[in-house]
Amino acid sequence: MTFDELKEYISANYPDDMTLLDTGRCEPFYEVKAEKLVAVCKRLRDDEQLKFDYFCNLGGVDTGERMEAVYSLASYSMKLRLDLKVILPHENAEIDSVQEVWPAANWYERELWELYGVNVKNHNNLTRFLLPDDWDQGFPMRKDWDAPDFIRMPEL
Amino acid sequence: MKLLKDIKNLLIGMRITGKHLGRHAITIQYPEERWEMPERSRGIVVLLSDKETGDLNCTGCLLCMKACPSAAIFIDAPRDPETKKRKLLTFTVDNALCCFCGLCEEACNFSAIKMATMYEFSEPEKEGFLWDMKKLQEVGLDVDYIDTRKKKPAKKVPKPATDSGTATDKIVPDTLDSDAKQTPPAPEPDKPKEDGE
Amino acid sequence: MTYPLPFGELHGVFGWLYELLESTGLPQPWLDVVRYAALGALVFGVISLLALFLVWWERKIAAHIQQRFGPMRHGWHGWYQTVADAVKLLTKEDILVDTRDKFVFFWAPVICFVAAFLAYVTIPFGEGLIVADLNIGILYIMAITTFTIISLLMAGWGSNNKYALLGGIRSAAQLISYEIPMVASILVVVLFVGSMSMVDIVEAQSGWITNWYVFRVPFGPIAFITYIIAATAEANRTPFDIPEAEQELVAGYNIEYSGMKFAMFFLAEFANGFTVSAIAVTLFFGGWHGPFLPSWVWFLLKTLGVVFLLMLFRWTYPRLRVDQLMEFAWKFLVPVTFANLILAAWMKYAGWYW
Amino acid sequence: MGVIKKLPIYTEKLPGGGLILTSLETVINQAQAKSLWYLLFGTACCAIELMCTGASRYDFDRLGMIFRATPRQADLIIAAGTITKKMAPRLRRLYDQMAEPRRVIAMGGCTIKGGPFYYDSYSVEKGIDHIVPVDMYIPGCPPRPESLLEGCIHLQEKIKKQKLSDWQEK
Amino acid sequence: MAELRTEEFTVNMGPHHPSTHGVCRLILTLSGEKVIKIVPVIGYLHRALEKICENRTYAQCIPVMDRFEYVTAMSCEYLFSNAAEKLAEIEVPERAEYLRVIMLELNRIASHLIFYGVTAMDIGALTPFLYGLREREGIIDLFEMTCGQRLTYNYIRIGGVSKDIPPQFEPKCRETIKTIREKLNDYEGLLNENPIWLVRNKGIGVLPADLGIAYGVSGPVLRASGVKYDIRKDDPYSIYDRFDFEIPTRENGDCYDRYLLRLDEIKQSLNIVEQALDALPEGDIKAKVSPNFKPPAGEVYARVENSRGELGVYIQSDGGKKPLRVKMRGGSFNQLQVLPEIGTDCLVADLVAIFASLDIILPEVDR
Amino acid sequence: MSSYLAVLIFIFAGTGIVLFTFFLARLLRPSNPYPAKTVNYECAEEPIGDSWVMFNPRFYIFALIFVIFDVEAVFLFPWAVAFGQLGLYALVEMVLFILILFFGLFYAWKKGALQWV
Repeated sequence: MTFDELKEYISANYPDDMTLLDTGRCEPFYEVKAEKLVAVCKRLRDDEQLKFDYFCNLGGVDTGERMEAVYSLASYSMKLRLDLKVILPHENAEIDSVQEVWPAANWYERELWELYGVNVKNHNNLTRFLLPDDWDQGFPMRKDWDAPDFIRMPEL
Repeated sequence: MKLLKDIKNLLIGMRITGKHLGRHAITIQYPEERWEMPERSRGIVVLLSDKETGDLNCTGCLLCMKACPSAAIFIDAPRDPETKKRKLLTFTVDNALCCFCGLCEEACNFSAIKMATMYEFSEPEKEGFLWDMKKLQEVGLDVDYIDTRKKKPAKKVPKPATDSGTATDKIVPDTLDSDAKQTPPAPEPDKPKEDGE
Repeated sequence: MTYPLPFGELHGVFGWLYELLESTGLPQPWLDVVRYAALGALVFGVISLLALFLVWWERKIAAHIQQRFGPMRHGWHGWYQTVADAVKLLTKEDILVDTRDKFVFFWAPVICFVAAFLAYVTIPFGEGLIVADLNIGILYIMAITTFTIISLLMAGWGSNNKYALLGGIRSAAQLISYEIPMVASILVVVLFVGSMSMVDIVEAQSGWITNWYVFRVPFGPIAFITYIIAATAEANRTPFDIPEAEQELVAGYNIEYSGMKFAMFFLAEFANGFTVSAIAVTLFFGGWHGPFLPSWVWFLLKTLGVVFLLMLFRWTYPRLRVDQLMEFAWKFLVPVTFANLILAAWMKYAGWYW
Repeated sequence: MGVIKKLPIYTEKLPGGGLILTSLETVINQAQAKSLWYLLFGTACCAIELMCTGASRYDFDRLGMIFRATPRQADLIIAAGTITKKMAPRLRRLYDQMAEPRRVIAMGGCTIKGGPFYYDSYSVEKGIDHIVPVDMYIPGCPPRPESLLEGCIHLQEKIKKQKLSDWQEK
Repeated sequence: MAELRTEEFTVNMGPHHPSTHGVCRLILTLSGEKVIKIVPVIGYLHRALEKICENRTYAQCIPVMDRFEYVTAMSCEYLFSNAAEKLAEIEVPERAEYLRVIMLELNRIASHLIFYGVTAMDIGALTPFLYGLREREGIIDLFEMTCGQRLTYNYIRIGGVSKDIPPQFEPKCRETIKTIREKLNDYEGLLNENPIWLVRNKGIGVLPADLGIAYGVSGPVLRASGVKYDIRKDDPYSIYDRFDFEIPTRENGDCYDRYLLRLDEIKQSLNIVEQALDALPEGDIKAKVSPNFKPPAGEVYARVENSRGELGVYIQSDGGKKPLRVKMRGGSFNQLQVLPEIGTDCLVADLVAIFASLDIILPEVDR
Repeated sequence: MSSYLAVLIFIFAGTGIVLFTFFLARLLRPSNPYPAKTVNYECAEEPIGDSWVMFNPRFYIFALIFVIFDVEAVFLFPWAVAFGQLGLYALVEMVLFILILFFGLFYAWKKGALQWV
């Protein structure tokens, strides 16, 4: 299945759930509403034509105005690639956990919570793991984050 | 039968190690023998001097400073208000920050900075890694290089940033003050860096 | 005098000491006490020198197997490297862990070393070069080296460290398990000699090389192989070095020991390695017998040969897992060695051996 | 306890005490310099170069340096690689648990000052000299094995010069 | 005997432990020597690479990417360059692509040689460790000759590579390939059929294919479980579709299979390097990329197959000279996640073997 | 008994030498204990709990089996020494003895006592 076919298939089968973003130059990026995320993911995984059973990556993005969560998916058997994007508010962002769909998402979601402060609902173990245990300086990957001993690269 | 096979395989292992026992070591005995460094090898950063006049090749264009991914280079070269030419005042490289990527060398259009093949610079004091212009020049005196300046006339100097004179002030690394020196461990139960379990 | 010359061929070198002792006119028991104490000091010197040499040698062998040089910068090919190590260990701080069991923690290295040291009482270094020719010689060595188990267990327990405890318990289980096949292999030789005295065992192998027990086909080689396997385990060397498996238990039972206490474990380990090799030479390779050279030189050469074999094992093989190790001992070595023993007895009875 | 600490005071009173002291000093310094057992401690890139230094071509053992897995028996920490804020207390604990005399080599830019992670990193400790006293710094990212060997030889030279009266102060 | 009471106890394995390959901490609950529960604790090497990348220009990001996965730094450089090229739609010259493939595969071999050595050392054999590193030095020499560094190369750039190979590279490279082929016999002789190695590895730490898939495991670990998934074939990048090579797979998914698979991969990589050397065209080595490289706004997720599985990077650009967001993903992250699943109910010694065979390195996990 | 005197004296001499080296080291070594140093080493972390726990009983079973075999060894040594004079009777006797012991070993084996943990 080429990317064009994939796009056609998705627009035919998931018209309400996924919106194609034109940012993707190579692989398609789709926007998914936060409340529909788990359902869509489940469908994508179980879809006989797609079988997105491989959870590659989950990255949070802080653009300054909003939070994004980007899920990169692939399929072991069908050799497909797909990216989903969930757009969240900048403050008090909340997202559903997809670890029941892919257990691999567990640590990625912990990281999302820890570094960006996006609350992951229904997560079984939302504890610190990358930062020191006594970390109390907020969510360091946010663009507006600062701390006394944080030295920014000088603008040259 | 499996037993015999196992014994055979164990003996094969001993044969291999025994075979190596007779071979000559491949060790380079460092202080006496040295690995011949490849020409491209990236060691410490040095400033190159003109082969004839002995002056520094650097024109203070700040390109290397901008290219450095870890901001290890600090140059103070304010523009002369009359001639509009830059005058190199300080050129400092913090070898503790340098990540030996070679980007400064590539950015330089004047054969002025080079990563020489030298690598033996251990110091008992942390302050020793902040090398000023004099030291950099001194170390770079013997470094051989291909002078590419003659082909590239000086007009190819890219337009320097207008605010470079002021922006440079804040990149002086600020951890080199005296409190960096560590006091010996006191025989008391102080664990300042302890993290709560 | 009535007692045998304790220095054999070396009497010319050390004999004057005895004459000096006797000239003091002490009564006989006291003379013995002083004599054995002096011998003890001498044996300690020999052990220390041997251990220093063996450590250096092992490092060189390991290095050359791995195509490097090993210690090179301290003297000719780093010969005084291990001396420097020893002096350094002497000046290292001795850390006493708060939660340790004081008594056990202190005495473990002492017992470990003394057990290794005592075994040297009956090792025949050469013709007449034996401290005391006990009539139960080999049984005595087996009994004495068992003390090592206690000391390792004490070290593991006394440190109050989980890794050390695991190491201690592993070593206890391993050493006792391999004790049995070792004894059964030794019994084959004892059976043929009809005596447990080390000197008798060596004397029984005098003459031509075929008198060595390792060549008493069919059971001699089997006994030797099972012995060397068990001995490797007894000396805690790879592939049986699980008590101090670096990758699993960090350093095993000696994890909390530093300075001189650690040095004692280290010394005892190499002393034990030498002991098991010396026993192998005594039992299977004709002890000090050999042409041209003095007897003690032959003994040393042969022993170092066996030590070299142990080193080659160490630097070639991976490590077994602890349960596989136990299974190997109980389910393979014990039956094999006992079957070999019965076979040997039958052969001896029937006279069918070469 | 350290009777040796008071040894200079005693020996001064003895005839020829100075000679004894200096010869003892020489022996101890030589032994300590030539037998630096390093702790197997590597966190990042430099650890790979540390491994290479131990391997056949560069051969750490040549200098009499072998690795020990437990800090109790090590004389030297080669802090190979970035020390993060989460790791810093652990490094301190390892250092604390070493038997004196103990020494630290800071290998690579990260341990000297943060190296490439000095700017913009919220989790890197900017120099391990804030955590433990450092005896030798080796620049490089990562330093070549030769640099490390040179640093170790430099440290050995430094140890050979130490005075008995203060060597355990560290 | 089960009715006798046994107390379980908890022990820290790491962050300073010889066999955790860096600074991973496993909190183990043991009963005797049996592992009841594993809790991995990571973050001891979290260096905020992603944050640093956000504040560097694209060219400056590449040295930072080197430190992401230093054992196969070339892959990281390639990955980032590839992603940036995808963003800006840059065409890479033919020769540069060939050089990249040569470097990537050589680096894969170097990484697998480290695996070979370190795994052998974890199971107690010290000599193979030095043999593995000895052959690795040959590859490192090639890298040093080409780009001047031993570990953090900064060689592959956006639009090509930084320097052409020196003339003596090709003969030296062929010689190295020949040496490694020869020495592979030694490696196999030392361990492959060694009965101790077999009992330590066979049937230990079996990772079923479905469990691996659920946890997003990739690379050699997954292929040893029988899933034939290799990004070089299944989502081809660079010019891998031009080479003739096989994706080795194994069925059992135990430690031994993972070990064998990596040796097989070394052989395949040697073939690829040879083919690339034979077909190396003349020409440019770098496309024209301005020093102030500014890709148009957009986002991309690029991935390559490195020696530990899928190495991915997500870049979001807002059109400026610095990326808005760089998110890295390493194969070890998922493989460490699956460790508690396959590592429980074995002995401590097995856990060490499993950890080694998963070939986890911590910078990939912590970043 | 003079030779056994050697063993006794060696015990004292060995202990004495070790204690003497400890004493020598005490003179030479520095000593600077402080709480952070004397805490147990557990991979650079604070130790979790005490290590003196109820250990798995399996470890002790090995010791029990060992005792049986060690007692056997005690019988075997005199038997081996005297075997030359005793002849077939001793051989059969000892084969029976070993078989009985091995029966016990096989029982333990089947019972699973030789399983490590």
